[in-house]
Amino acid sequence: MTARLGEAIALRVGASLVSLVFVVVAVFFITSALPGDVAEALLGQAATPDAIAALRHSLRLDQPVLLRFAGWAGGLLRGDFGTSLVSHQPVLSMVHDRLLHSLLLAGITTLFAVPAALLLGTLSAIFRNTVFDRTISLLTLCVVSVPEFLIATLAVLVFAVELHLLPALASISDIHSIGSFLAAFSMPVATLGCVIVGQMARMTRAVMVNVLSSSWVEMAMLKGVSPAFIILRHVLPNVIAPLFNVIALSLSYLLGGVVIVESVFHYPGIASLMVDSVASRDIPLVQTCAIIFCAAYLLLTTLADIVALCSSQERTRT
Amino acid sequence: MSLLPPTAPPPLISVQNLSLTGHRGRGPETPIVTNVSFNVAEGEMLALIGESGSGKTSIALALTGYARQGCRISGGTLRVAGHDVLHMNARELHAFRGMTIAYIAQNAGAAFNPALPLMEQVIEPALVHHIMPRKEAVEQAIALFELMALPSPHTIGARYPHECSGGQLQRIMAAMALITEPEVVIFDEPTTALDVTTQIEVLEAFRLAMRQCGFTGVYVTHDLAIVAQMADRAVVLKNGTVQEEGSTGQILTAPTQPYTQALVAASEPHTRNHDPAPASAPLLDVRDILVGYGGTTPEGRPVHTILNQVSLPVLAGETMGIIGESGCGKSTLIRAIAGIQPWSAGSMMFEGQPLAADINLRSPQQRQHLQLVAQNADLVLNPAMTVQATLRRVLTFYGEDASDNAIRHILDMVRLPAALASRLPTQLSGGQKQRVNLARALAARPRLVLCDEITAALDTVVAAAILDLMMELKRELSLSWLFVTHDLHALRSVCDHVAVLYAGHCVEFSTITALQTAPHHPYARKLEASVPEMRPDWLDNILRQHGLKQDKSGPAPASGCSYMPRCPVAAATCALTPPPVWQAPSGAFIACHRTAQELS
Amino acid sequence: MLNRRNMIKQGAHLAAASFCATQSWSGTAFATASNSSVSNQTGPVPRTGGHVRAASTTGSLSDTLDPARQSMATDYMRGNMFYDGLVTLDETLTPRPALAESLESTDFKTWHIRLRSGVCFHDGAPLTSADVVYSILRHKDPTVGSQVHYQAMAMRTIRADGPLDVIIELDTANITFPSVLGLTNFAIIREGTTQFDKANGTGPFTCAAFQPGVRSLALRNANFWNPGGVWVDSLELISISDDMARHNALLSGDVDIIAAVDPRLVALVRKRGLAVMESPTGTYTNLAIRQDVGPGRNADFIRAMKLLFNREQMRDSIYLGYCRMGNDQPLPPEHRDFNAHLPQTRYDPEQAKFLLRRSGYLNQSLPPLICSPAANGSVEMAVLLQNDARRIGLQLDVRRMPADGYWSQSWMRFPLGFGNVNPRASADMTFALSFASTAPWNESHWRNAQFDQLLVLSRSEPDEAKRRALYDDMQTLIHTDAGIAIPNFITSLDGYHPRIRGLRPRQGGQLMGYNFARSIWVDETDTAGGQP
Amino acid sequence: MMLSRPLHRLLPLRQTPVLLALFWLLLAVTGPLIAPCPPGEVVSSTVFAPISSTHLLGTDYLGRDVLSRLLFGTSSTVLLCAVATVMACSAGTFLGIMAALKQGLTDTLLSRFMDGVISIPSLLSGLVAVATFGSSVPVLVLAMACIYMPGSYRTSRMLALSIVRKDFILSARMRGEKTGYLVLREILPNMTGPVLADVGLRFIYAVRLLSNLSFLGVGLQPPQTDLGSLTRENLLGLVYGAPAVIAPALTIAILTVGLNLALDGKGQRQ
Repeated sequence: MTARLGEAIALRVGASLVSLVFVVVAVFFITSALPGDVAEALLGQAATPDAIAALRHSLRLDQPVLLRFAGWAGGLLRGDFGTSLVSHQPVLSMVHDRLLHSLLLAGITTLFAVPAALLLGTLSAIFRNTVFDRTISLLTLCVVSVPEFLIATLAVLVFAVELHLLPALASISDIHSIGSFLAAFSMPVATLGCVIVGQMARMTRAVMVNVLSSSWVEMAMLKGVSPAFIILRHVLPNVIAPLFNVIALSLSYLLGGVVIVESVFHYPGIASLMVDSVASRDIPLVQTCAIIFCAAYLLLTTLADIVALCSSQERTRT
Repeated sequence: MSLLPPTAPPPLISVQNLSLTGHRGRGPETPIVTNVSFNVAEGEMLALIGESGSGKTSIALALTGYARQGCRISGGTLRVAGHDVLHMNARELHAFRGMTIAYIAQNAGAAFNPALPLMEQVIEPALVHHIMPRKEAVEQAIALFELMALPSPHTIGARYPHECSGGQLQRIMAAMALITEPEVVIFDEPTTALDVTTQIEVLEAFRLAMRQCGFTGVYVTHDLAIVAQMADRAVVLKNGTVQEEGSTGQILTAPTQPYTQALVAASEPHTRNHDPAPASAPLLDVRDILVGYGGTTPEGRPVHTILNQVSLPVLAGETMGIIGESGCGKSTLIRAIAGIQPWSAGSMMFEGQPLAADINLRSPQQRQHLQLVAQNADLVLNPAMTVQATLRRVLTFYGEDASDNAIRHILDMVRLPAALASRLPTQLSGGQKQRVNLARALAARPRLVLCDEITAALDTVVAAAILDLMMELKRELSLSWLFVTHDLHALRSVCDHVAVLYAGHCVEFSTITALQTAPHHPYARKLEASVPEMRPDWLDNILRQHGLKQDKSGPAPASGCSYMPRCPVAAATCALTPPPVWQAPSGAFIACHRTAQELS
Repeated sequence: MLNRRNMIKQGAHLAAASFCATQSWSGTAFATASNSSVSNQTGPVPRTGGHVRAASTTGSLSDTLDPARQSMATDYMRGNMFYDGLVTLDETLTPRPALAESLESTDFKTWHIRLRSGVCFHDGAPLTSADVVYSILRHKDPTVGSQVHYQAMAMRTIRADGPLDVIIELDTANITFPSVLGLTNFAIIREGTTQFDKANGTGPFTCAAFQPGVRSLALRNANFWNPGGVWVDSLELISISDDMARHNALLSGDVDIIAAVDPRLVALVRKRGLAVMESPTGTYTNLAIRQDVGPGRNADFIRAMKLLFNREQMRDSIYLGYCRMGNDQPLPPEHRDFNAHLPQTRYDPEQAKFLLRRSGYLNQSLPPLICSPAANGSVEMAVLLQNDARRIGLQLDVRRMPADGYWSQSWMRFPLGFGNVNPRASADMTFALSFASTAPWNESHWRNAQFDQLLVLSRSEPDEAKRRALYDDMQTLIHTDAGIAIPNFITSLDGYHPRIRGLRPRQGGQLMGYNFARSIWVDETDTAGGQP
Repeated sequence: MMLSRPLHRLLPLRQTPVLLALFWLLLAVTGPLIAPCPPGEVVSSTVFAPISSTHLLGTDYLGRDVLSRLLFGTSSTVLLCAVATVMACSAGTFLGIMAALKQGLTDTLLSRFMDGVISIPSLLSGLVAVATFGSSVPVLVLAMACIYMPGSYRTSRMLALSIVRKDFILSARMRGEKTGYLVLREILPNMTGPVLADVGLRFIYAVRLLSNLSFLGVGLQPPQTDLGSLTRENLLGLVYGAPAVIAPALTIAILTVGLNLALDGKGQRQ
């Protein structure tokens, strides 16, 4: 049984690696196909044809695409992600801090958003088709549909500009205490929370409704088990796998999809690094970022699938 | 309404003018149960008899103060063991449920939490009501497991639900209900989903528990034979109203209401197959089919076999029956014939032509002439397609006339009114769905129809009507049927030939007439004996005959007879060599080491 | 037309005069120039100390500490904190000595530079001529990717002539050469520097932290050579590209200074007790109509397009009045070489329609109008122009391009496209880089021999009045002939907390020509929030 | 009878969602016609003007009429996003069901491919697509469709996996039905509810992506505009509480929330 599980997990991981390879190759050629290159981007308004040609040559951009891909992929296999064409620093060292910042923001958001979403979703499922459920549904939809830059800006206007309660920027360098940490992160986290809680709560509700209508939940009620206890003891172990999937999908958004929150709060995360690197056509950096996003997404969904595999392994009659 | 003698103690359960209402989807509120009243005296077992939709389960649940999502208790009074159930607050209800009243659900496989070990769930009622400490509860549970004659009572609690069989789960659920020593236990069709051979074990366990624990019970069922064994009194329900109430004996032997009479009549076994098929060439000839999974051994056989060299001829115009318990391979056989289950050895001939294993390799004609009617009409009918859309597609696909007239004709064939044509499956009753399911197969103008447990999910009366229909169609269309079932009554009433399947082996093959006379394979005999009868002393007799036995089970020998572990007449040779097939004087073919004399 | 003989004669005459001029430049203006911004100030005396946080607009990965590659406002500001040039440009863009003590030439072709002595880099090494030679020569290396490669290529040789003397020989005479050296990109770095993760300059601040696209932290350089040239202890510079977020940061007090206040928020910022500095600069967003392809080959079409610009409306709706009217030539009204006698081009749709009909383009499909958020205000201009064109029956398609890659991919490549030009160090540079026939960034691909000749003449004309006359003629030529429509000159608006003192407008660009770091000081006594 | 059935199938939505969709489509088509002013016309020297009788929703950051721009913006947002969403969801749903039906290699390859596409942040894909192929309405629609197809694929594959195991699929397969019929006629009608709910969510995402693309300068070409960019370009007006920023944001909310609630309701009824 465990051997079969191991095999299934290995298959799943292998499948994810296939996706990753696909993305690595696709991203390289797509970014190579982008009009313009780093030489033009660097010189900007000051570009003259001979200056561009010389710079291009010095950056080895005049080599054929396949040759460049071979060189880059070879480096990748050795664990070398290359050097930024703009700053001439190793890409990994540039990504390192930004990734940590992003993970921090994503982590804190998760810490608040996941319990909130699970709670909302579960409550909606318990009180399904009641006024409470409809209200939550309406509110979450509203929050999802309003553009996040509006939410973020409104929050800043109210809490930073009018009330002077919180700083308008979430500058990492200004954090020296727990207090300043909370102050700096509260608004970005709240904004991101708004974006993902709605979606997560809706999916949680769907999962919960499904489980709550199962006959063993009814049985537990008929045994005299209180609703809170039913949720905690009976329902939770059964919804871990689907909920993990819900969470995984939301989390992968938290890494790559938060450009706007990063820019509004001046938070140095990896999403803005990626947009920046696209703008400056810093291909090695773009590729590394893409690989990170892709790997994070695949890691999370694979993890979710493995959790599902393990728990379904436990359940299915074999 | 029973009038209690003035000296009688007050009833433990008193239901007065109970009404339940519910929504269907977002539709308007409609009554489910209206004005139901009955009493249950202490120590008494009351049967709630009714078909699906009669509201019997809703009433049973209402006794615990519970109504399902979308339903509510709209009126009446409910008193259970001194509690006014309808006026308890949430806290009181939690203390009441599982403590004063316990519930045993129909499908134990679904009623256990798949993610928790069984012991955790069994002792939960004792723990949440703070009756006893955990250690004591575990001991109590083990004692109950023993009472329920469960195998390895000390360790079975550590298993997860999927690691136990349905019969075991049903008994474990009874243990879970009894652990708090409740005053009232509700049995909601606890054996409906079980094989007859398992059912008898569960019934035995229940009977024993009733004697030992002395609770008051409500037994919900549609099976009159079970009512005869378990209940003292019975209430017959139809469409949420009480039809008749009386002692079990009176209800079963002298029903006064037409509905009850119809129920009793439908439960009586009788033959429907009045025109035995003439001897003819086989329409379908199954030869030595071997189906397995899990890769192949060096000898080229599957590691695990489901069907082991099964041979089966189906004659033109006859009804061939296959019987066996769940897991015996009867559905696999049907699927193999239908071309959706690959086989690793053996062959099939249909209409004189070889039949490919893969449906995609069969000729269109073969596909058309061989139709499958699966067990669950809910799954077979596309919920998004109306009846006529379903039928029209089949007709157009096979190039038949697909006019409204043709559809009306087919519906007429299965005795459905043409008005149903525009309905969706969800708007049909269970019997109607099964008829549409049949119609879908008939629309292809088949020669042979494979029926996989088509009456299993239906109420007795409805199932009887479907069987009648089958026989009428057989006569009208000179169809052949291959009828798979675990219901011996149904088998007897419609089949010309019968094959008894056990663990992938065909242990007996005989004509229906031969089935009435000895000798028989020991398993066939066990099947025969397990079918509940309407006699009230049937269960007692069986109990008296061989006492309460634990599940006899064990690994089947690698070579030799697969029934050996359970066989009451097994001998040493049975474990070593495969049983020979011999023909009994009655004409039946039997695969057993014992001789005809020994088995008679 | 001047003949060759006259030219030589005049040249000889001018050479002597210019020597005097140069002398006077290096002699008289010298003492007060270095801290002119402070000495001219009235009010409280500057004091040392304080931490200031400033937010600029643009910031990206391409942020660099390499002076050669700096191309964005944030880069310039940062460069000016850590580095010095040989020359600096004051509020009227007049060159003033910085690291150079004197800058002399007799023929305006060979320039002799004497360096200030006793100047040290942040790492303690003294400034020598070798550093200057290295700093300037590297701009000629194409692999460096210098923003002033073109200007550097005009320097034939750069060589040391002793430890503190450098001689630069130009290809051709250029009397405005000191202004060229005033460009931020020509900042002096330590000889041999190739890594720019830390800044090692001679500037008023040392670099304590630098993260591209995020922030930099500057600490006051205790050993700065100009004692009156820096006041605040530390200065953090961040870049917030989101407009609303930048304003909010100022309004909430997260930062003390922001660049580029939106005209729509000036009133609000002031209402909140914060200050907005209005700096008239020569920045403009223009429509360039290529004169070598498409409709731009027709002079009537160009004239019509210029007339189609509703300058007043653009002033009021895009800039809310925070701009000055442009007259299709590149010098703003406050420029010392501005030609005030040119008639102002005004919105005249009827005349435009007439010209368009005459040119035959009225009912023809025209190439799209290329604009981009990269060129400040160009999208709005394009939309307004499109609407006005629609009214006279001219169908104009607007094509907005992404900001990234606009300058390399789109600018100057389409028949009708918008550009955005920051103030150049001198009128000469403006003409030479954007309007001469050989100019690399001649947006309209305008070829005018007379203009080229005037440019050459002006470069060796030592007499200021005569040079101005030449410049006037050149502006007239651009105004009438070039395919450039310049509707407005944009007034830079910078917001700051009133406790920040020392900010004064400069023509060189936003935040004192990107050089605010040296002038600001913190007035801790000012808590009232009044106007400085 | 022959006619009424397919028509009913074609319009699986009943009452509210249909009416709502029709309302927005109608607005999308007639909006530009009933707009009081051209979208690029500066009508007032006051920017961010409040609500007044001459300009019902005030003026925007350039002094243009907000109501007119809103009508134009609604039109393009609804049409563009609707087309993109419909394209994404029809392709994604078809492929998803097909993968569930075919299993094996088809499923694996498709799923790996989709997983790869989905893992690239949508804004980046949009940027790259537009940067490579230029900004035009077809490119935008196609890019958005490609970006949201994998999500729809994932959802419908999951939904279809439970349906393909049902016996009615088996019997259709035994009959020898083609894939197209199985996907469109047998499976799809059984998941319209969840699929429609998914369409609603994806519509929200599309509206959002369009506005983000517009802001990054690769969206619709002026004078065309969309609701998201209207909100964004007038964001500064937020400090004045200008209707220029509130009106488009509200319109987005009403549009997307209404549509989703209606589609959800449909899903629950199923």
